[in-house]
Amino acid sequence: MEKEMIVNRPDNSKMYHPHMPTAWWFRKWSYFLFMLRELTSVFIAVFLVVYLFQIYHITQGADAYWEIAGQFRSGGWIAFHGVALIFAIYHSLSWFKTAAVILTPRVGGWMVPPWMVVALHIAAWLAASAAVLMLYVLI
Amino acid sequence: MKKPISFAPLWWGLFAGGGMAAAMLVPIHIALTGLAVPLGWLEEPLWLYQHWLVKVYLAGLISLSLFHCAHRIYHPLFHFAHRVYFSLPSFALRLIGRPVAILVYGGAMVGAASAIWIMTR
Amino acid sequence: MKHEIFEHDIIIVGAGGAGLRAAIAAAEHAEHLSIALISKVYPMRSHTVSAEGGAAGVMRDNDSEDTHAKDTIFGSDFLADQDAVEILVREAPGELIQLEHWGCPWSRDPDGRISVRPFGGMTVNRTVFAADKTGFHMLHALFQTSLKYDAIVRYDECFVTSLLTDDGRVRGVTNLNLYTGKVQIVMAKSVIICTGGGGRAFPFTTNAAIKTGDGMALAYRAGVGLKDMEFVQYHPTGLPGTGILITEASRGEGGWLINKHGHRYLQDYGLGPATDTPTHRKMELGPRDILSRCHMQEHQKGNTFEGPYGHYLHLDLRHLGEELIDSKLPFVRELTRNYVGIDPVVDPIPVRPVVHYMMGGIHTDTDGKTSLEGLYAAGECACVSINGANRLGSNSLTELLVFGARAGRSAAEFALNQPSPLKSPIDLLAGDEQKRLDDNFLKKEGGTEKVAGLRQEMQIAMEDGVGIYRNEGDMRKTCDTLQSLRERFANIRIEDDTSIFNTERTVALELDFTLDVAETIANSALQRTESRGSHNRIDYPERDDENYLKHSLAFRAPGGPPKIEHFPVTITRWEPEERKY
Amino acid sequence: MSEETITLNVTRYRHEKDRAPFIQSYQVPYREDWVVLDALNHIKDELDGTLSYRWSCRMGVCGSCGMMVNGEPKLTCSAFLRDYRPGEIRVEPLENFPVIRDLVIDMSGFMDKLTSVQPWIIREKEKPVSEGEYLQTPDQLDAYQQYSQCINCLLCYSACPIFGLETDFIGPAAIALAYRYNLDSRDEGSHRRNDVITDVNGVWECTFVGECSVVCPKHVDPAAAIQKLKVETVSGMVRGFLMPWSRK
Repeated sequence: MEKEMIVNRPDNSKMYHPHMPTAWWFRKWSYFLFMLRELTSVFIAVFLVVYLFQIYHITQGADAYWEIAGQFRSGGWIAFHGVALIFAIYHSLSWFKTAAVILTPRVGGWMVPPWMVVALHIAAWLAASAAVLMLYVLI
Repeated sequence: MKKPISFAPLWWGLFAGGGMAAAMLVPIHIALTGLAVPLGWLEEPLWLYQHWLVKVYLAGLISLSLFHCAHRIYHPLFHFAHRVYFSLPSFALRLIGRPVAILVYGGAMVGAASAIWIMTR
Repeated sequence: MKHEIFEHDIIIVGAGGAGLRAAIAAAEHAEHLSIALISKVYPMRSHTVSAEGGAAGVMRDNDSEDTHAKDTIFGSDFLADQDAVEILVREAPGELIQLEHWGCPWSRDPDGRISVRPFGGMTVNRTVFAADKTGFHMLHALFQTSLKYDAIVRYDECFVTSLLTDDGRVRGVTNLNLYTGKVQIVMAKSVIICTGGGGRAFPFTTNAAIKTGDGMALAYRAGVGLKDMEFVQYHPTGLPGTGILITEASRGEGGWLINKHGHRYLQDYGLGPATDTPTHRKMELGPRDILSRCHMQEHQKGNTFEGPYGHYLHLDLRHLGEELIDSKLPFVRELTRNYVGIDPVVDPIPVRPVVHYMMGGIHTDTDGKTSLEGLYAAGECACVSINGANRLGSNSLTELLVFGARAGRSAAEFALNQPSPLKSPIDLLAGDEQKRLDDNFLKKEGGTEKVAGLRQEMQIAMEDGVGIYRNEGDMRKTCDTLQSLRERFANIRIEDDTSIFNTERTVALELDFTLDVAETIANSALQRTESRGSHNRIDYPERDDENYLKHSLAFRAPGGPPKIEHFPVTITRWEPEERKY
Repeated sequence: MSEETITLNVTRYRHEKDRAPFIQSYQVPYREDWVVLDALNHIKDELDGTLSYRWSCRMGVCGSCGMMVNGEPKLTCSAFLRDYRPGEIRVEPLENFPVIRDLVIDMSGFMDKLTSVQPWIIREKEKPVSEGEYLQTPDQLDAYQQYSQCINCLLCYSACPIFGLETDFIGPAAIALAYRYNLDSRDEGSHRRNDVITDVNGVWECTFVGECSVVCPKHVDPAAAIQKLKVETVSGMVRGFLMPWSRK
């Protein structure tokens, strides 16, 4: 057992213990943005499950795919994907920003500035997106 | 005394990997599959899905991203929402935390498994 | 009422640099000693944190212990005890390296060795530093290292109100636990006081709010003499108004002092020639007492600027360039940007002399031992003395290491050879002390004197009487004012009657201590009819070795001003000579 | 000179008298060069001696005077009145901590956490002082220097919602300090520290809100320290899995 190194402590029962308010993430803009960032995962998860559902049908054959493809033309699904896309883009941008905090590469003695790390990520992102788009357009 | 092995780094590693994959690739897939195709601007290149490389790519992207989402849903959303809305003391949180974790990460595992199953059929 | 009683082998009052160093030294000296570290603030809040420039020690082949000793003694105007100085210079390098081993992030040369920089009054580059946050890094390294010793037990935020003495020796302390407002008794075989100085006796000071001379007053009240209290160091470069310190390292790195005509005025006072690059012991690298006096003379000549907080001169760092300022003096830039709204890269910094350090303090021998058996002291609150009449910059951080460690070891050795203290009459003592604190310092609505008002009157009296230049008439007036403030203090008004973290009470207790310290300063100064180091008398402008190559010692005399005695300075190898730079 | 004033709304709480904290308003003189701490000192000296708060160095290095100023954690010795004028200023104790009294919070929990991460140099074998210093190049110093600037003011804990919800979380400052020693070329104790900071209540609690680094008055980046520790732990685990022989 470790020895107690601090003799005097304030008495717990004689202090005021504050509580986090329910709506703490509305108190600061930065907290709200944080919660939005975490919320992106819900939209991405739903999209992934839907996409997996579509892929399942595609792998069953073209007929199976056409059977379910129609329902995704509904306004509801279009709206969902529109919102999901906005959230997904927000996820990408915020993710690159956080990545720049973790990845601090050095070239020789020179530290690559964070904005450049973000810029490199965005470049890679655009390239990857373009590559996927190519598959749809060219092939 | 030997400490029980912590799975936290594993979940976090999958979360981080999935986060990067999702950041790089999910927006374009939403834009294409969710918007461009239904709106009739483009067509789903169905035959491409038969290619093994595409299958590996999609299985990887979807499973990793699902782990990312599971982590983000479990940690902040679950964690905060429960603590705040029901004012649960931390021991109670720990108590229900485990089943919820099993549910969320388990869900991701089922998702990943089905992705792999679908692609390998 | 029952009072808590704790028992340890050693008590250390004050957890700044000296206290922490003493605690670690005691913990390493012998196993199974229990060491209580008591402080009115959390250790990392201690004022060591504000030291900026560095710590001196012989680190290089071009340097020698003799040169360091000579510089120190010369700078002290020959009032330092030379045996103590020899110990300081001998043990300094080891202490600095020890601190390096404990993780202190000293600034480094490209080859990985600890860097050294020039400092005022030193003939060689021998000041070890951690950018310009040396004290901050030293304090945190010491504190964090102290955490690994189980023997060190902390009493954080406890205000020591008195020493318990019995039969001619110290038995422990009474402790006001700020969280409860209750008096605790902490008993031990030896006690080390490491509470720092009392710069808050003055209006303009680099010192933090906590530096109220508590430990000096504790010892003084227990009958121990306070040595050389008349020697108060003004730092030539504080910010006007706040008194925030702009480190001497800014001059060590090449900064210039200029007056309102853009002239490097120090060359007019025999400190020239004015070279572009810093020269040891010349110009801006002269000792602090002389530089502060030059400022006052410039003021008399009308060569200073006038601002909302009085006269000031310029410290010019612009020619050093942004890169050097950011690497060696980042804190200076941070402070001036935050508190004066100027950037030293493009603007000169307004500076004036401000009270910085007390050379005097609790009279100890070279082991930190006082005249009261079992009582030790180290750091600024003690006077060994290595600083004499004027301290050289960067010797104080070294002093707290060397003599903190020595006091820790000797207090530990003393404790090992003592039987456990008797505690029978102690609970009664605790009751008495609680009654004194409650009667005199809690809810005194009948009182009429404001603590803050008395404090301000004291500070003004100190500045008027025992500032940079002194004379008999003004000093007498200050002594009288202090005497009457002491009387008026009995009639203070305190509105707060709660016990949990009652800072109205602690502020009053602090002023009670500071008044004692202020009285010893003014009365010691009055009796020294010569000028030496920081003690400069217009009516006695010359140094008088015949009569005053002596330490003064102030003892408490009930009901009146302190009684001042004298005893000779220890001289080993350096005969007094005229002090010229 | 006309006496311009500014209103300070200060949280008061005295356990012996008050059931809950309440706000007390004070009118203090407005000065261009005053900080919030100067205004509090004016209240204590001239208006109401019963107000309690911690302060000491008034130059931003002792770390005592952290409080919430208009909802933001600040060192009150470097928060200027002029930045809040002409509005009123709300001064509250640091958020997420129990309040001992008025503006004084309980930081003993932090002190325990600080001790738990073993913030001191750990060596397999100590080098005797007589053999001189450990050599450390300026680059090696630079690697950890930023993380050694923490003054333990606790603003980061006050900004961290995770700590607000989970008070057992070791938290930004303590983890950043552990990381500082891990990065120190003289240290050999990172595995011992990592046992603590990558355990429950350690880095995994953090969901990277990032506010700790935003509010830090000394530009330490605890958020980066925590994320980097996560990456290091994961890559260490992967390495251990792929190359079991490399494990200690």
